[in-house]
Amino acid sequence: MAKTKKGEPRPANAAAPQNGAPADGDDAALNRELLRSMLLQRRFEERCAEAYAIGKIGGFCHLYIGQEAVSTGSLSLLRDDDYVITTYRDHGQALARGITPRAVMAELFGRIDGCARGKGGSMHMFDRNTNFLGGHGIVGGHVPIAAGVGFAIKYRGGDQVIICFMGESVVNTGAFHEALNMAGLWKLPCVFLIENNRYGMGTALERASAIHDIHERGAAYNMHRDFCDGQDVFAVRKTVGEAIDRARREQQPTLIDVRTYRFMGHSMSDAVSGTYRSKAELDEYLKRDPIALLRAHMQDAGQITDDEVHALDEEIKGIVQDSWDFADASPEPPLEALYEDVYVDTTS
Amino acid sequence: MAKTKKGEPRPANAAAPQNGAPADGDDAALNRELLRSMLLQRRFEERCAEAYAIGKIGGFCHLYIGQEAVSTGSLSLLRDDDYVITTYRDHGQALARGITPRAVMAELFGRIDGCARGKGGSMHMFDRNTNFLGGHGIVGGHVPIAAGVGFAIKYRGGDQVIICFMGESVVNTGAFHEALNMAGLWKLPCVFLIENNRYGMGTALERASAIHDIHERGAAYNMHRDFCDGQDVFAVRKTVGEAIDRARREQQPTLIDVRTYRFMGHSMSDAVSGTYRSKAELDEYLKRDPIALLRAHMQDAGQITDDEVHALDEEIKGIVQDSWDFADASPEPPLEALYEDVYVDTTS
Amino acid sequence: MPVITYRDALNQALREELQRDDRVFLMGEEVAVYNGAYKVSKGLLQEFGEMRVVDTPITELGFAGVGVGAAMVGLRPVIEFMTWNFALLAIDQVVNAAAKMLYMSGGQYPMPIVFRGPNGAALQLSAQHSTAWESWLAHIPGLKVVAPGTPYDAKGLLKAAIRDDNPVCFLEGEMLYNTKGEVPEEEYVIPLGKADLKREGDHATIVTWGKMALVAVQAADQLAKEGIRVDVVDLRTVRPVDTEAVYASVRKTNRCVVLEEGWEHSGVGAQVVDYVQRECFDHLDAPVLRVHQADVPMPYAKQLEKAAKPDVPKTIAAIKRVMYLD
Amino acid sequence: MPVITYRDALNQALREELQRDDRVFLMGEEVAVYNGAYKVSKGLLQEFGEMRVVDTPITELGFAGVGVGAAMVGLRPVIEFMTWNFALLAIDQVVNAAAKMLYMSGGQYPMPIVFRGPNGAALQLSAQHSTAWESWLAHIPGLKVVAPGTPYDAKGLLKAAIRDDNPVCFLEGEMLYNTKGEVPEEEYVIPLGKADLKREGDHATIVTWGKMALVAVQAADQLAKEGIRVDVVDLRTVRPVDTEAVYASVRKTNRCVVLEEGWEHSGVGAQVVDYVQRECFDHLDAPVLRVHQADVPMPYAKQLEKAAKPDVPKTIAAIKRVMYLD
Ligand SMILES: Cc1ncc(C[n+]2csc(CCOP(=O)(O)OP(=O)(O)O)c2C)c(N)n1
Ligand SMILES: Cc1ncc(C[n+]2csc(CCOP(=O)(O)OP(=O)(O)O)c2C)c(N)n1
Ligand SMILES: [Mg+2]
Ligand SMILES: [Mg+2]
Repeated sequence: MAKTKKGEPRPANAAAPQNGAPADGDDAALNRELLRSMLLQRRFEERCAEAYAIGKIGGFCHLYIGQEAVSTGSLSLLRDDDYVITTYRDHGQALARGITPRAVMAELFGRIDGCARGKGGSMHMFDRNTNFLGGHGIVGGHVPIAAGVGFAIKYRGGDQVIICFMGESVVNTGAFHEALNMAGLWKLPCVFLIENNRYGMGTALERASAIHDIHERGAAYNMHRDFCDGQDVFAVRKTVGEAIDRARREQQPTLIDVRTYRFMGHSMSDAVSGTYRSKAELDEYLKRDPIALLRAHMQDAGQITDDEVHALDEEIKGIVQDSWDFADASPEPPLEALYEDVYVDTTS
Repeated sequence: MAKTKKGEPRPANAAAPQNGAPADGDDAALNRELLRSMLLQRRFEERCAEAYAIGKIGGFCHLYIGQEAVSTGSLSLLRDDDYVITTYRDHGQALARGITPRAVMAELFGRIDGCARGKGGSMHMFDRNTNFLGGHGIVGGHVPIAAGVGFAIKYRGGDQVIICFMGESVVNTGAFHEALNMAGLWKLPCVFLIENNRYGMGTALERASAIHDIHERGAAYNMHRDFCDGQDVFAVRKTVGEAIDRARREQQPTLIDVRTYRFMGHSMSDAVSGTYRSKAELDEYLKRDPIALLRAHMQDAGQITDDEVHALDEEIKGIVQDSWDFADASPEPPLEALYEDVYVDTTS
Repeated sequence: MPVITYRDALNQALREELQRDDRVFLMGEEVAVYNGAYKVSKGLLQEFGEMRVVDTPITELGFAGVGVGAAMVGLRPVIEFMTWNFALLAIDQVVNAAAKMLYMSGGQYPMPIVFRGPNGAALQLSAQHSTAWESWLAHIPGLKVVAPGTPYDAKGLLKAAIRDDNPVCFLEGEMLYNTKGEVPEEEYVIPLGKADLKREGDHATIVTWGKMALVAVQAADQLAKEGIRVDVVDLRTVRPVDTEAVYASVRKTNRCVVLEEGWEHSGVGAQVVDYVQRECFDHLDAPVLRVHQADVPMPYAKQLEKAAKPDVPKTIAAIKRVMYLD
Repeated sequence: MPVITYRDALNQALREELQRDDRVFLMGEEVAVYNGAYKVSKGLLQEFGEMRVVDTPITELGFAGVGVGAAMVGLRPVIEFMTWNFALLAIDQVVNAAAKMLYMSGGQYPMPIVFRGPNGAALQLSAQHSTAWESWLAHIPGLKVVAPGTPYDAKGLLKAAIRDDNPVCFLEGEMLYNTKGEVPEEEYVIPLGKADLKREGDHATIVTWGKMALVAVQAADQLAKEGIRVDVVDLRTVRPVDTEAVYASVRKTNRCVVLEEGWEHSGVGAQVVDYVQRECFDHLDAPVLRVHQADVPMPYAKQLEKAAKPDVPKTIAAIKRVMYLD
């Protein structure tokens, strides 16, 4: 299990405003944390692509590049005792939630120090310390699980919330529907956060969903609903912040359509553009790189200099290199591990 | 397989207006057909209850009493080459569609002359002659199948439609959601007809669905939606008629909340009232018996006399008695039948 | 000792475990207001309230997933499927989530959850409502699969299942709910994975579980009248299988029949045969035979259904065949 | 004879059947615009248009049901699951609808539908993406279950599956798509339910199917170098099983190993063991042994995954054990 190690970057949620109020762009310290978190994900994923190419990472590997404002913006608002659950495209949220880059990279390398002891891999990041409930590979499958966490919070009378990240394809699955109906019916403290990057693999949203403003599905469950610009970390914080408040204070779920874009292919085996989306479209979206947007804002507001950006970037590259080195040095799980973790031998 | 036998009542769809226009209450001949169809279902189900009590019918048996205006009203509008699919609560639609009472009763008795050769039973009425695609036992399971029939109609460029009957609980299932999204997306000629009798077994609609105007779920699929009084056969014909037109002419699906009530328990093993609904509530609904309402209308309009009603009732009782006698005389399937119908041995 | 029904034995187990541990809750269709479709949860809503005895919409996939989520964060859900037939809709949560969560999280998320409900055929419920699913469930590492045949076993095993920190699939029988047997007043728990010798004999062995334990015992009693004495090894748990109990019996009797409710092809019975032929090869005086459902979907018609189901005469015939008495 | 990949063989089969019969259509996630997640349907959208090569939303349960409905009214759907792991969400339609429809309708509604897609593990796809499902599917009467191991078999069997008027589950292999073999130019169809003797020998028998046919052949070739000659009986269809082919081989060799990709407990391998011990009891010189996946969810880490999977060395070891050579 991953433990936060000294000298590794703290998660952005350290800076979460106590009252959950939306951040405006004026808080330089906060913005620096947000930038750090997003940049860490970016540099990390770039190295993942490299590691995948040379066979250090195997299996399916879905990169998060382009969507960093979504994870960072939303997770920066959570408390440590809140919960996070997501799909196979989970590196970004894992890092933004505060699993160490070392533990995430070691997991990707299939090593014993990985946050799932090398058993989960890219699609199945788990970390009990940060209430990071996975990394799930069946599209839609984790949405009822999120409702179940919401149920448990309510059962215990707690005031935690869970953020459930999902791709926009998920809204067409039966699992989504069944879960959201229960969440709406029982008033569960869940934030259902759609990372709407416009494509499910090669299928454009419009070719898969009968409606295109997909947060409106929330109406079918008497659920609050909203949408926002997923490339603007402030917009994400505002919209998700309201939903978190609603969940925490009123135990009301929300469905949010966070509109973003992935800059890479669906997975490492998918071309970046050419079949189902054009280079021109991609180029258009690249202009709204969430990191570039935040940096520009900070520079305009005099919150950071070019030199500082460069220094931050170098620092982060160092951290990512360290995670690589760490992962590379971490042993493969011993053969006995094959038969471990199938069952626990405890009763309660 | 059931074939329409001479001397047995013709299905109400014989009287379907060519243009699909809603019937008003003035057409005496039509109304008599509607009354006949509804009365047949009522008397048939009453005898089923009796047959169940003495063990001639086994398994689960879900009666249709109270809902007859829904089957009769909607199926009176279909063409012979249209399709019907429904749930386990299927005796009413089977009769209204024109499967002979003999074939339905023999099926209930588990005999070789049953419309599924005694293999289906109460929950699984099938009849290829009338395009009656079953009787399905998994709640929600038949809704994607209905979408598939709609797909096939479109695939072939035909102008048929399918009516898919379902209980109101079905709107909470994943299967419903997945099917309706595809029907909305692909514009399939389906009428999704909710027989909203307010309870799924012992669970009131309000305790199972986050929204109570359940036809509004249609909005989530960009689908036409409507509701109507299911005790008023004219209202059913009007609303379903519009939906059929839309399906046939524009290949547009519709979701309809037809508000009805069951006058019996969920199945033969459920008390009529007492646990989840009160006697008082039941009594209130009994005042809106669809057959009584139609008869009153016809009497007020001078379309039928008491004597004629009595004669019709006697005739129908005779038909039902005939179906009982027929079923009782029909042989049990031979033991070889056990291994038949598992596979066909043809290829195409 | 009090004689109670299988239904009441389960009800007692649920009540006692709900009382014992407030992390335990019961969820499913009709479990609360309606007291359960088969009345197994009778009275529990009144006693424990609607947060702990929870009616759901008809959303097997959804509420199974709710159970998984609740178990991940420390509750101990008991998820009722009205019947296991409907669990097919939820099977992704049972198999891809519950059974694999501990493993794919590298040991971080145990899954203390019970999925329970009636399994297999009742009477004339036809094709979609009559399937016995233990062979599917037993195939899956990460699950435990329990199928008690008597009130005593039902109570003791359900309590064990609820206390177990692994996901347990608990298979009851609609036709068993009204059967009666002795159940002690004092608390007891039966460990999962232990077979029970329901009859003792030295001529042949019947290996069985769940609903078929009754059939096996009846067959044994009838055979006894003809002077044929058989061991009835009631596995009670089909994953893991108590292979030692099976081997001990077969090494004694040298003949074995496996009796199961479900279909033949790749059934649990086949697995038992595999174990036996592998470990008792030199002890076997005849091939192991199996009794099981006919290889057809369940028909509605009464006598076809009867012909499809395994029963006492078929079991007796198989025993006689392994003894070369026919 | 042209040498082509397994992928292209499947592509040819689909193309030819789409051309031959305009009731045939292909439906699934990414089958059209994307040419298939594994490119099996490459070029078919262009050739046949979007009514016959249909991309779906991610709704396995829904589009499997769409296939069932279309089949009921006379079309002949080929439903692609991106992998069979996701088919768990649709399994209610496969089992409770497709497999039972003919029976519960008393013979009125045949189900000419093919469900196909890659089955079992590829490389490091971890627990939720690596399961081999044939043992579940083979359990179900009403289904036929096919698992070809070579390009030749893949093409001939897929054509047969599409022409069959029964529901057929067709299990491909992600790791097979790039494998190559001879496939004739002229049309051929391989009947379902017929095994193929992939290697001939008289010392022992390997019974296998699907992806493992390759492993078996490699094992056989290696054993041949040590002078050990084995029959490789590639079942190709696991429901129904060509038992005669199995018996003929085992009665010749007297020793048998069953090699399968999936888990042990109640696997198809257990069923083969059951058949063999029952019908070849007096011919067996050793217990039948099995080679299969370790009884764990599939791990991600490379060497753990390797250890979990059945392979050539494990197969050779099993053969040597049934020959008492170890
Ligand atoms: C039930 C299921 N069906 C299919 C897949 C294969 N699959 C993996 S990701 C994916 C696309 C999902 O798209 P989206 O939800 O938009 O998320 P994104 O990848 O864009 O983040 C598909 C079809 C799966 N994992 N699970
Ligand atoms: C998937 C599934 N879950 C549960 C059941 C058990 N069951 C049969 S009918 C029923 C209630 C359905 O209610 P509704 O859809 O309102 O139809 P109604 O019976 O009122 O006509 C339930 C829970 C089932 N058959 N299928
Ligand atoms: Mg997407
Ligand atoms: Mg209802």
